[in-house]
Amino acid sequence: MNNKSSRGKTGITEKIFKKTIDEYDCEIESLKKRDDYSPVFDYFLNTIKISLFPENGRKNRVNPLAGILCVQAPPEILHALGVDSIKLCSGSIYAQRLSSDMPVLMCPVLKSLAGALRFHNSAAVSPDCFIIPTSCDWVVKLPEMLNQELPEVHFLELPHIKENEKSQSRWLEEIYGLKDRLETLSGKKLNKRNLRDSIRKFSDAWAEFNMLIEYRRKGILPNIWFTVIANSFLQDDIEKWTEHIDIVLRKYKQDKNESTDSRVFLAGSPVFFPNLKIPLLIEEAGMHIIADDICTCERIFPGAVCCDDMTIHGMLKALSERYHKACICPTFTDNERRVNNILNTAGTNEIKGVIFHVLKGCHPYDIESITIEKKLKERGFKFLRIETDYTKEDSRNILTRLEAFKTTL
Amino acid sequence: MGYNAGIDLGSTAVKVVIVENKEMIWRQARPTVPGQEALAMGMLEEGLKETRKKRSEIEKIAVTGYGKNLVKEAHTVIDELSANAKGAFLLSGGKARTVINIGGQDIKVMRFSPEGKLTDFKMNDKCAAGTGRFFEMAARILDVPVQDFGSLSEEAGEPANINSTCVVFAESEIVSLMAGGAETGQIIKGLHESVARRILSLTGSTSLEDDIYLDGGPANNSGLVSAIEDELFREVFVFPYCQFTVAYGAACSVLI
Amino acid sequence: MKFLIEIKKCFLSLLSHFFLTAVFLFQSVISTAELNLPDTDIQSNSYLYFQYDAKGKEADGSAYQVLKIRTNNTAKNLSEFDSIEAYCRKSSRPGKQDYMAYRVPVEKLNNEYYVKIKSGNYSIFDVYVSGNYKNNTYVAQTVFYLFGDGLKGSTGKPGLVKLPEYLPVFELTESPQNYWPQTGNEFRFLCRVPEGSGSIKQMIVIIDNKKVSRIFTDRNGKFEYIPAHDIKLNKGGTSSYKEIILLNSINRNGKNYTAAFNLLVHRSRTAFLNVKNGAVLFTVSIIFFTAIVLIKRRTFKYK
Amino acid sequence: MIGRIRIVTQHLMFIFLIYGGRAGIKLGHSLPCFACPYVSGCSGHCYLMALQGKWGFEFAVADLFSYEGFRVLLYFAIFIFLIILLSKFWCGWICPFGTFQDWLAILRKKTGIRESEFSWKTRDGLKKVKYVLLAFLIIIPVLITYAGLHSDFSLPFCQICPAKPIMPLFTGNVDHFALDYTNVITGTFSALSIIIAAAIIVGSFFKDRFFCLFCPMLPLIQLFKKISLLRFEKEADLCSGCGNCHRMCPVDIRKVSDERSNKAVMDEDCILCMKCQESCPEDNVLSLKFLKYRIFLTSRKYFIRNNRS
Repeated sequence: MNNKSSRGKTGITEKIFKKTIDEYDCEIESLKKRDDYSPVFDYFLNTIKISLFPENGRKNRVNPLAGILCVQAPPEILHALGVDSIKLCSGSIYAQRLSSDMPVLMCPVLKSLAGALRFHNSAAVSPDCFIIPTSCDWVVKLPEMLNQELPEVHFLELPHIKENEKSQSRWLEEIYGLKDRLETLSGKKLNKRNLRDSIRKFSDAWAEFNMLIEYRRKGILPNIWFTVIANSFLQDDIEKWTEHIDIVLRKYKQDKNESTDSRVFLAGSPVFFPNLKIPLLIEEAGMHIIADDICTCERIFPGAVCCDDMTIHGMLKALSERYHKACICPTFTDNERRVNNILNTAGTNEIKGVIFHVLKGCHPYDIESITIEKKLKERGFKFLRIETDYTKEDSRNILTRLEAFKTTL
Repeated sequence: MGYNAGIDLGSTAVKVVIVENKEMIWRQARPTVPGQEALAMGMLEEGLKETRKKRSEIEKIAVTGYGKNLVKEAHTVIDELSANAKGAFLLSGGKARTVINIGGQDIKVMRFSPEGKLTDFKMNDKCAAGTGRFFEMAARILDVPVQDFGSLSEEAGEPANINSTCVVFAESEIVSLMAGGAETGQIIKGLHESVARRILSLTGSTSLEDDIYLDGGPANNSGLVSAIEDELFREVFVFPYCQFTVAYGAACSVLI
Repeated sequence: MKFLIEIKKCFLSLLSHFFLTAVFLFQSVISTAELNLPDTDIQSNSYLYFQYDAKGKEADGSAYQVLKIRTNNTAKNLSEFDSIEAYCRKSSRPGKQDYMAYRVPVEKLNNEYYVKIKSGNYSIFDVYVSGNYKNNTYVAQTVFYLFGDGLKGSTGKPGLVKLPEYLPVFELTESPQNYWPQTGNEFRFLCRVPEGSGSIKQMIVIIDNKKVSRIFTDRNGKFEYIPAHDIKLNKGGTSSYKEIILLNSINRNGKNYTAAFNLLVHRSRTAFLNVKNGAVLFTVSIIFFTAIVLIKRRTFKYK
Repeated sequence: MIGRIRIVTQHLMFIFLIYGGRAGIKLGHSLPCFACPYVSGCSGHCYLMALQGKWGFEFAVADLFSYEGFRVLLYFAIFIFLIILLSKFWCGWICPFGTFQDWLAILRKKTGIRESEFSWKTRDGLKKVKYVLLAFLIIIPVLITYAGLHSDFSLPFCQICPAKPIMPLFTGNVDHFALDYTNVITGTFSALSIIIAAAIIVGSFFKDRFFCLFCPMLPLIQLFKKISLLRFEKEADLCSGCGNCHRMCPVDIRKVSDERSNKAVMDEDCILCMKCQESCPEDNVLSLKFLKYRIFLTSRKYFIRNNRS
């Protein structure tokens, strides 16, 4: 498997890699044992593993592969240029072992990712390019911490102010930069037709995904499967993903609304497979996650790109605005709309409580939890902040809190 | 009128109470051991014997605490925080709005509505700093029983300066303080202050509503109570049987 | 090649546009050179004519026009005339006329005689005034439009009378602009004279009390008159006008009949339009602005 | 969906207003849109002409309490009534000159040329131009009447309005493209008119609704926004700020996307084309109401249906 790094290191890497695969398989197995499991989810459970085997992502394909982190980089451009993508998030505890040389207080997502990238680095095939918007400090310093082990990182400098002309055109510049980078990577030229088609495909995917969100809102689709489907976004071909969502939708079409009580909103740091600790504990405590604003779940992609000016510039501008202006990642200076989103979603879906998930070391979310707590409590919502990481030792403690939280609803 | 039993399977102690119409007629606490559900049931049998009641007279058994799902005989399983709120509210005669529970592994700060319903709470993470465990550790190093902590700290003068609330770090700090010739009482006083600070950091002194009640095993420690009072700038009340509030609350939750 | 030359010509004339318009200001006489025809008996005669005076709108929305009655000969006072009578005919358009008319009062103020025509709706008026002086009969005539748009459409049906037969009248048979007579327009007249007076073969054009030219009838017995463009009118505003008096005279039974028709003309609206130059200017502007947009428009720079 | 209804309406109104007079339709002189009176056989006139001339301030001051004054007020009242009834619908759905500009924009899209953009500062600066024009078209007629300004300055706005040369083209009349050598004033005005027409044609080709950025009718309509039966409102709390609406807006109104608290987002430049509503992917954010009846409310469902490939 490895021809790049030295032998001794390989041994450990390989062992940890196997452990990680086991971790994924274990989680998949336990999900398959659930009562609400259905074979329609198999596709998503399988694709979710692709990030471990980037080479699987382009089996029988000649397309270049790009790893993509965070939700601000428009995958439409990748797709238009025929670049395959994998989502770089990682929820593996074992992968963190490979990054134990990094700061202790590092955000678990990035720590896990750093480990996983070391698998990639030693894998036969690794992504040709990493596309990383500078959404937080950990992300910015990641390649440095990885000691240039990454082949090629393309940063997109994310302007932290949204509603200002300078930053918008700054971000557009970054999108143009991404386009140029991907054009050299793929050897193709972005043209009107392929970009338009790509935008349409993602719009369609968003439309289907949106139905999925609706089903979850109604309590038809269990949250955990929604999370799995959302997590598998961009791991495989977008059209296939859309098709399989359609299959899921058809399965649940006949189901009637379940009037669920203890409906909660899950906000905060990313939840990524196989770290489904928080959603599973919430479920165990007898609550139902009806909505979330997590960037690996509901917010996985903004979709809904539309533009009047169908030139390349027009479409790139539309993409740049759509992925920047409405993004409610806490990295932005003014994020009032994030609170508004929670308030509105909770208000229209009979949600009384908001659980705010903070991954230890995930500073933007940590910082924002304070203001959000204040604002939500003002409006009479119950709020529970849970700060945790990928380890499972605190499960009992969290469960105690969740159970008590349920009684307060 | 029947009787109810409340069992609190805590991390350091198992507490069992028998309640007759909101009246705690029997209580007992034992350290947690493996097989705590059997221990708890044994304790209940003991209690029945002492109060000369029959098992059939117990209408309901309510269980709470970390091990709450282990007891098969349980009629009701209730979470610790709700049980605690209930218990504290009833014991304070409906006066309490805020309760600080210092347990074996965690510190919980609860606030409840005038009707005694839990509205909001804070709880520490997996770190056991400032909990019962912390005092147990200190007792072991200082070779003084935990029960004496209160009186010792009251007699002491200036508190020793202890910066760390972490069980691991505080241990080495205590050792070095002892080596430096500090009196045991001073060290204990210092420990109390550091724990009080830890509690404060969890709650934020301003967000607490009067009246503040303290419960959980360590609340028996008068030194700790006064340290907390100093830190919060407010009077803090302690329930007479502060260790049993949760078990009592669980038992009472069945009543209403 | 020819096309190119044409374009070039257009372009040059376009460039000279502002120059030319400036020159207009200083030109005093271009087209209306006075014709110094020898005086004839007609001109030496006195005549009665209308002079357009105040025009406006009443508060009720009806329009009015005041016409002063003047004589060319200042020596002859109008008060010496007997039986000054004014008639008015309303007709829908030129050429469709009957001889029924109604009397309008001749008013007198400060030794000035005038008639005031009022209309509550949109109408054409033929106004006549006749006066006798010794052996001579003088007729003044004019045609104008009133754009009344008032509450009262018309003030009932006036008692119609037949125009006195002896009146020689001008009949404007063809006028290209139906309400806005302009210089450069072609006006055709028919002169009707009282029975047995023979026919009128010529008339005289008088502008500013000076004889300008003499017009003869054509084969159909019509007079054709094209008022020349006038730089003064051009420089004036849209509503500036000039009055041209057309005069004819006949002798019948030893009596002189003199008729003066007052033709009010505005400056020409179309004579000075140049679509070709406009089109060139337009094309040049289009090219110019397109170039500006293409050069100056914000290009998104990324490099 | 709405876009299609709008295009059909625009074309019907175009035909109706340009050729309707030939079928004997007379809508009067108070239309709040660019139905140019210079088009022979048009069925109604732009109010700006009445305002500058016969039924405008010039006469209103003199004879306000007469029948003539009454007519001035009547035409003004009809104008207000039409605005109250349809507000900016006149601009986005009826105005034939607007439709003409939309054709140019369609032409641009067909040729694949990108739309021009203004910087925010420039765009905000342009807003003032229409007030300057409005001031001129009110002041000059008054100056003619009371200060002896040359009467060739009459109808100053019509004389430079790009609709005057362009709209009569649809009835085969090219006269207004002529240079008028009558005198310096007419010459200058006619040259200006041709140059402005060219500028607006080029402008509207490269930028949606370019003339609407300067149109003095807009502030007049805006005056009656408060009493108009049509309401365009934004529920700012529900807005995700995605910017679709701003991008789709032909007149680049930023407020509709960036407004965070105020309900009233119908900017003076708004032409009620409803493109922002069509492009809004969030539920219930932008609503258009007639009295209390809702004409259109944004919804995600509509957005998805409208954008399905």
